[in-house]
Amino acid sequence: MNWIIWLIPAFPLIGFLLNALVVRRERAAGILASVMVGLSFAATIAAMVVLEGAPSEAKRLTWTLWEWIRIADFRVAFGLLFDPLTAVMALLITGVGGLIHIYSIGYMHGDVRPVRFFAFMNLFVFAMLMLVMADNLLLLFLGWEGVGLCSFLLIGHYFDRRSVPPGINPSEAAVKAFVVNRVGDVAMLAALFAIFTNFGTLSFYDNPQLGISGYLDQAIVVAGEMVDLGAFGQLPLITGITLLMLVAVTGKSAQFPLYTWLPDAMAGPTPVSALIHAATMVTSGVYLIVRNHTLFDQPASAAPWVLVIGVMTAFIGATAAVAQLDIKRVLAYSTVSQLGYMVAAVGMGAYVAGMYHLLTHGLFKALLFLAAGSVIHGIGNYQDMRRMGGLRNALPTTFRLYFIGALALSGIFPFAGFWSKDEIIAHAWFDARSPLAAIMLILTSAVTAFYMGRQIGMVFFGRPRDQAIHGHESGVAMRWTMVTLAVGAVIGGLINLPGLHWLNSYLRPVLQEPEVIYTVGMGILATITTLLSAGAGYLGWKTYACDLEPRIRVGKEDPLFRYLGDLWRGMEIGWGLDWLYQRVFVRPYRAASVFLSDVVDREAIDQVLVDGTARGLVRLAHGLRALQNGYIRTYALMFLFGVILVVAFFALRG
Amino acid sequence: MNVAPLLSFMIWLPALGALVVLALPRERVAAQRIVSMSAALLALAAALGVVFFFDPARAGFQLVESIAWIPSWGISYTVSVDGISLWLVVLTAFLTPVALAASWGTVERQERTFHALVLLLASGLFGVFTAQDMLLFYVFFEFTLVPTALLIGIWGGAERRYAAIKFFAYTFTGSVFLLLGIIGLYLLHGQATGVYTFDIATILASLQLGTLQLDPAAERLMFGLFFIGFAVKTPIWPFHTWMTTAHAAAPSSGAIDIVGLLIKIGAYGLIRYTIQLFPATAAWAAPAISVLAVIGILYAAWIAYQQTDMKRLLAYASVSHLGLIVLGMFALNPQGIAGSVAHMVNSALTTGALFLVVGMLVARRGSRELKSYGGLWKSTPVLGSLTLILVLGSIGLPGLNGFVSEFAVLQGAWRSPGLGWRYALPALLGAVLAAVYLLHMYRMAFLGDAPPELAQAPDVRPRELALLVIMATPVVLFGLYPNLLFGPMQQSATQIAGGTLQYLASR
Amino acid sequence: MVPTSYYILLSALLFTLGVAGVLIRRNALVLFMSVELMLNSANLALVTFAMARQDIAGQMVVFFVIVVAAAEVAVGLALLVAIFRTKQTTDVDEIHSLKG
Amino acid sequence: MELVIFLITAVVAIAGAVAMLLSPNAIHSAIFLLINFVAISVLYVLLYAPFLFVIQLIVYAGAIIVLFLFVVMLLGAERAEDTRERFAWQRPLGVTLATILLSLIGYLALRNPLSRTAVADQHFAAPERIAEALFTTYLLPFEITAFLLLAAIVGVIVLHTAGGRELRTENQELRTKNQELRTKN
Amino acid sequence: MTEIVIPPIDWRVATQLSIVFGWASVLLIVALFIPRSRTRIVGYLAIVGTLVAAGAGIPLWGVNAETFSGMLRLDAYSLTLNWLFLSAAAITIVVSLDYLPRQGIERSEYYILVLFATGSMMLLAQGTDLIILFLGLEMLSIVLYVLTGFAYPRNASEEAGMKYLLIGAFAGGFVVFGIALLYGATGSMNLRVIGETLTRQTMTLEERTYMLAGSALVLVGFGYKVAMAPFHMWAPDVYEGAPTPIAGLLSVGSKAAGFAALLRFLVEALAGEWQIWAPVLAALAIATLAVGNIGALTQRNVKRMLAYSSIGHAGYILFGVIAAGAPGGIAGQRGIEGVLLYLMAYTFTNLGAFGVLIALEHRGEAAWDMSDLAGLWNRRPWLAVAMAVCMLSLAGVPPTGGFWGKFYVFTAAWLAGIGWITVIGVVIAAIAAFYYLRIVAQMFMAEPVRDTPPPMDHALRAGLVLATAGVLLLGFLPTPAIDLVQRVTLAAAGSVQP
Repeated sequence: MNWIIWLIPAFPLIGFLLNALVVRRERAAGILASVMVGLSFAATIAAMVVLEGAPSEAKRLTWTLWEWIRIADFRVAFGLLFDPLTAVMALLITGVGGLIHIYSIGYMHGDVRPVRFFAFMNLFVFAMLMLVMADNLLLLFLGWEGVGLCSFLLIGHYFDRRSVPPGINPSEAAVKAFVVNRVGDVAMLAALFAIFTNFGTLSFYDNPQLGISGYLDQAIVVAGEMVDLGAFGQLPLITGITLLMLVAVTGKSAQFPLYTWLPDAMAGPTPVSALIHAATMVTSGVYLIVRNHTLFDQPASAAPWVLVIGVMTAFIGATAAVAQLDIKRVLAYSTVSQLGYMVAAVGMGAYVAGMYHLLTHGLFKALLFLAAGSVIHGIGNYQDMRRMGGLRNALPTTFRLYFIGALALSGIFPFAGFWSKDEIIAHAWFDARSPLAAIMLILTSAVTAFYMGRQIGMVFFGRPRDQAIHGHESGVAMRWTMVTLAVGAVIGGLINLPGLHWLNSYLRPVLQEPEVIYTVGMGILATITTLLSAGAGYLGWKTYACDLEPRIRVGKEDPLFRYLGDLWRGMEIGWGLDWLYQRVFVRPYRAASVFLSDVVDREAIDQVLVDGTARGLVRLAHGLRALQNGYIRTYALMFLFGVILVVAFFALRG
Repeated sequence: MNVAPLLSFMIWLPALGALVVLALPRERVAAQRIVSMSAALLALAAALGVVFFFDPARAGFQLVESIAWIPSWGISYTVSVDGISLWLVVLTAFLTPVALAASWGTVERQERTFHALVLLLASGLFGVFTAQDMLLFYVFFEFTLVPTALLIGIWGGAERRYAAIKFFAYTFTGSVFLLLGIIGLYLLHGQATGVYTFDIATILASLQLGTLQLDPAAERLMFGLFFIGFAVKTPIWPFHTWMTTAHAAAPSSGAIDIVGLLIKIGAYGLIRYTIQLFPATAAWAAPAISVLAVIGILYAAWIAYQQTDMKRLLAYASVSHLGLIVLGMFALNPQGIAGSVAHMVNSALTTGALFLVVGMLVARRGSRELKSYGGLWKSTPVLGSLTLILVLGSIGLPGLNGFVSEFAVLQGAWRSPGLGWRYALPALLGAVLAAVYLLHMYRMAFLGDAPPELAQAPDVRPRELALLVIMATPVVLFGLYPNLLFGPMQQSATQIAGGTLQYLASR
Repeated sequence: MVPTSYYILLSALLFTLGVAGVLIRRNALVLFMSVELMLNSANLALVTFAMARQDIAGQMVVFFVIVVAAAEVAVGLALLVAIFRTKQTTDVDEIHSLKG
Repeated sequence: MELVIFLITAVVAIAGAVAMLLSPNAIHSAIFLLINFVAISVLYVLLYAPFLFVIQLIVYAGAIIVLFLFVVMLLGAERAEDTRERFAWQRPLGVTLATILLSLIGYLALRNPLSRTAVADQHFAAPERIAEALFTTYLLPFEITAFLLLAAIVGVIVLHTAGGRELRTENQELRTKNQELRTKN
Repeated sequence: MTEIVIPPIDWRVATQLSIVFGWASVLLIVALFIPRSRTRIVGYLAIVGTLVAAGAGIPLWGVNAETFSGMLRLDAYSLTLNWLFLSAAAITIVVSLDYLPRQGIERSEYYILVLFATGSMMLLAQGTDLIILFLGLEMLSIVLYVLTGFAYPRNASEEAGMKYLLIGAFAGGFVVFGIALLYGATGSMNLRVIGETLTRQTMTLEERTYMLAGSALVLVGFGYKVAMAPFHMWAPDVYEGAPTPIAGLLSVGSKAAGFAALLRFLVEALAGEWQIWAPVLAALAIATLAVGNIGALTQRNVKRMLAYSSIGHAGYILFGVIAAGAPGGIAGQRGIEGVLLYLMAYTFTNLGAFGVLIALEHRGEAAWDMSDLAGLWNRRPWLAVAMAVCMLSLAGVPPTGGFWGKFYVFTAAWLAGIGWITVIGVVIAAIAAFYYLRIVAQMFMAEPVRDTPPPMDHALRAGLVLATAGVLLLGFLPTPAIDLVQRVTLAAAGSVQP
């Protein structure tokens, strides 16, 4: 029954091909796409059932489709792998993905290019599934880049618009997403090269079908190897590889300092943001680290750096989210921040916790995005929160669902976010012995609650600020998908509830992580955290829904600007990394390109060296022709000159 | 096993077709098209026959045909294929009918001559890729200059005459050194063994058996002479300006041949001669050459971004690809060499097809300036999608052809003891830059809002669709099943790489 | 007895004078004369060597040289006359339209 | 005695050559050249070349110089050149190069390998010997000179009868056309 | 009165010479009986003469004999060259048949003079005595002076004739002086005897100095004939001014003859002094290459460009000449072969190129500006193709005859141990390709400036086909030509049997 696993990615691929080549009508496309993802979901369940039957020592299903690349000793299989880790991811992808597809049927109704949209959505699901199901790094990379491509395509869905709210050029944002991702991808490739060079394989585990051995089991073998960095001394090989992977993660999972593409990615349709830029694609970095955890478990690995990056990202993202005025941008920065949690978790070795948060976040962030989409959809495609206000009456269901999502995100007991986030914080405090990280994460949690409170206050409370906006509730398909997700957001914590540790045990074949022993200290920590969050959330709501509400107007500064000043500005532009990159990379790159093209290439190499040689010869030719002046006596003079030289040489040598 | 003079058939058929086409009356365009296309297709059939009879399990030259040409000089007409040349031959056979079909309706004057020149060029290229006699190789190598220069000069764009002459003079300058190298090797071999021959297989055997032992200085001199010739032809940075000029001026349908094939003969020569014949020196020179290659990758990619002329942009893209190709072969391991050859094929396919796209765009708008375009994906969705596949293939998206060869090349470079990550890592940055310039181009032309002139631009016509699909099919196919490409070249690449192993091991 | 060197020296001197004539004079006629002077001095050297070697060959060559010189002068003067008809000059500096 | 004759003749020959060189009048030049030729013919006698002595006088002094004089007078070109020099460097450079040449050949002359020995056979180049050589050993060159003279005669005839007025006018047109073309490009 | 006994003469040696000179003399008389309007008949008869002479050479293949007191030799070397001269002459006459009446300068003497010139060239190839070489040189010169000035009273033609004559006479003076010195040193003018004297090494230092100085001066004489720098300066002016077919003949026949004599002189007489003359010739070869090709670079006048190019080619042929003298085995042999093969390819190519120029020339109108060639492909495609083939051959692009010539001389030079010179050679070849290609570009890529060229005569067409076919045949199937030249040997100094 192992073959069943290739059905999982096959369905979305078929959906993509049919939608791309055959289907022409919106409804058919939407239904086809949803059905295909649904079938994929079903196949995942089936595969999980099959997986249960596998022996516990090697709890994985593999299926090699064909040998992908073979050059001498370099061999890579086009092979699929299905183990508990994959299963969890695939479930999230197909499950949440399926819901979002269904939601999109309603959301994308009347869109300019719905068929193309659904085709690309299916392609994305396929690519994402390839990412998590690959049995080797190269195939994983296929998915890795594939999701980047789909992200590019879907962000650029409105490619013919010059600007979508909030003032983003979709085609530019799409290119930016792809290019920034590429930076990470390149590091990933480098990691691949290093791994193959040192392990001689790219397979995670032994592939019996082709006789390729796996590298994850050999991690310990190369633990002591060093890479010569010349003037910079030496670097342990493992450090190098894991560092490169970390860079890859920062790109794909929108970590500091490469997160800048994610806020701009909000130029895509909202379901895209929900699926790709919240629930799935951006989590692939976390998956990558978890998959390669044996490398990160080595003493010399870059895991501490992972933690640092994660914590920084969590904090930076959260603070930036505070200052956003666009409903989706808040969520985008929030995603950055939450991804930071996950990365921090895997950075300190709490892989299950990371995965746990990945799953719950997938549920509630998807919910939030969809609800935000519902808001946007409901008020006629406005995204500026300053134009909203008081929408809880017009969009009651959406408001409730949004509120659930916000509570989950803020980590309020007993919503899903509470459990997963607190597990990370607890891990940081007790196991990783990193109180600084824990404090930062707690602080971030408070900030998270604050901006969610702020957002809810701004959007749903207060008075309607724009008379032109009349909200209406979304259709059935959209509403019920949101409800389904909301259920998940509420009870999602169950999957790894303290004491039950379902996820922990399910992932045990992959992650031999001890179950967390809960202590009183943990309870205290959780209580403090939750109280802090609740307080901050209330503060946010209070500030924006009541106290300062009259000051919120389009064209006016945000109320908090008065207190925070330039700091606010910094937060508003996502701590200015875009600004910095513009100056440090983009503009110099362009300027250098102009310089290289016009000065170096055209002038120096082509004009001076190449054509210059020709011109020099021409000048020489003119000189020569001047000598050829037409006067016989000059010719005779030259002649005599030659005679003297020849005779002198002959006579004097002889 | 020599079934029939399949290779000779393949080489000379296009030339014959060219003569027939020229003999046809000027007005009978349809007949000219039929004749030229059938010659090209027959050559393609012959090439496929070659593939059929080729035994991928063997390393050496296969399907050898040999006739004495100038016996007193040891010059013979010897043609054969090995794993390295096989796909380049097929590529030539594949692109020739495409180039011909692409010219239908776009070449306005002297169509007869155009067909004849394309066919002559095809003959020359077949000859280059199959000749296993150094002098025969040189004859074909130089012969390709003539039709190419004429193609550029007669049907090219604004600077066509300048470009044609520059192309000819520049690459000719390079190849005269090649001639010297050939003569020198011939004489050294003759003096050492008493056998005066230009046959590569014989010389190779002598080198491997040690009957011909070159002292390092002589070997480096030979290597240098061969290298200069091929480096200019390839072109390796900084010898690339002829190419960007020529490509900018080339006609779209002619350009596909030039991009696709002509520049590959330099790279092919680098493998066949500099590396295969002088492995020790190749290993000695590999770091220096690789530096040039890496510079070329980054430099060209960087410049490409700034180009407003789509053809120039693609020309720089080609230069960048060629840097990768050269880096791969000088990794001197099977991955690098096989990847390098595969990248020749892949880059020819994607870049060539993109040139076709540019031709189609020009047909719609009459301009090659990127600024004149925009939003085309809306009005021409099929063209936009197919172009996107080609662009992505060129960027090196996994699952498409560019990736596998790029990966193989870089993997080869990374693990090569002579190069290592110091070379591969900067080269890898080229992948970012490639995404930057190609997506920039795609964005400028196909995304964004459309100028009013393009709002009603017609989508692909059946002929265009057929051309693009034909070009895009291998792009996907090779991406998913690259062993089709790598399979036959396995043995040859391993064998060639084996030559350097001894040297590297001793270091 | 006059040493052979004297003759050769004289021949060299006359030869040089002939050469100088070609270089510094502009009248085509005088140029021809200078060439004749060169040939004559060469002849002198030949005859001298013939004498020194007691060999007739040198003198035979002189004989042929004289014939050649005569033929050359004849053709040269014919050309000169032809040019004079169109150009009305024998100044070689006046004929320099072909150049570059 | 011989030396005296040699010296006098040599001085005359040199003087004749120099005068020919420097004389602005072509007729004078021809006369001075004649003097030089005669002086050389005297030297031929000293060098036991009686036949060449005669030939020198007849062909050079008689025929060639007369031809020169005839042409000079026919054309009236005795003062064809003005004294202005077009290139300032031509004459000094010419003289310098000539001087170098002279020193080179002079150096050779002084390293003369053939010291003069006593003449064993004063008639080694008697006219009959020459005649014999001419028809035996030197038969081929002799025949060749015949064709050479024939060719020269044909040439001279050609150069004096070809063309006509028609070509002459064309000649003018040709020049203007070329001129136009050059300026156009 | 002693009786003069004419020594026995081996007429085989002089067969071709006798036919050419005899036929020329006969034609002089025949021409008197042919009306002016039918002058072309003389041309046809002259062609017949060359063909007969060429045919007469066939049975002589393999003969290696001397006659006329060792002054004239017939061997494979001279026979090959004779054929070359005869074919050059035939093609020249063929392309002149139409040109002369079109230009209004048709006279029967023209064809006869071409025959005389051919005969003189053959003398240069066959002569083994400095006297013969001198006479051949001078006769060739005198005939060519006349032919150059043949378009009299055209200014250019006259001027060219005068320049050629003055420089030629000047050069002649040096040659005679050189012969005098050589004679003084060795006591002989026979090349073989000189060579033997050298090999015996019984020379005193003074004699050797004399010998070398004399050789230098003789070398200068040949150098002038082959337009070797710096004795080349007459060439561009003379080529431009001469009637176009004569420019063609000058560039191939006269040059080939000069090389024939130079090669024989250096190999048979001076092989022992290779160490001395090789560097000098190498330097001169480089100078020649540079001057010729760089001078041609900016010429808009195609005829003049071809003149400069022909100077440049002399440089390449010199590579072969240098190699030919190299001591020890194969290099020398390859050098001789290279020179011959190069000359063959070059002869056909240049005659073809000049032939195309002839086809373009209207009466009284110079048609050799670049613009005259513009768009020729559209006006006269076959002319353009012929010219392109010739240009590519001159540039040395395979598969044309010119390529094999270059290939041969480079190989020879490499074998002779002067490989470094070939590096300069190839660089300059690349520069040269530039201006040859400019012509091709003009013909194929530019829009026409001038109107259609004059209608083509059958004879001219035949001549062009002949020349172009020769170039291509030599390119695709060089084997027969290579086999031919490989049978040619020149005995180095002292080793030949009388």
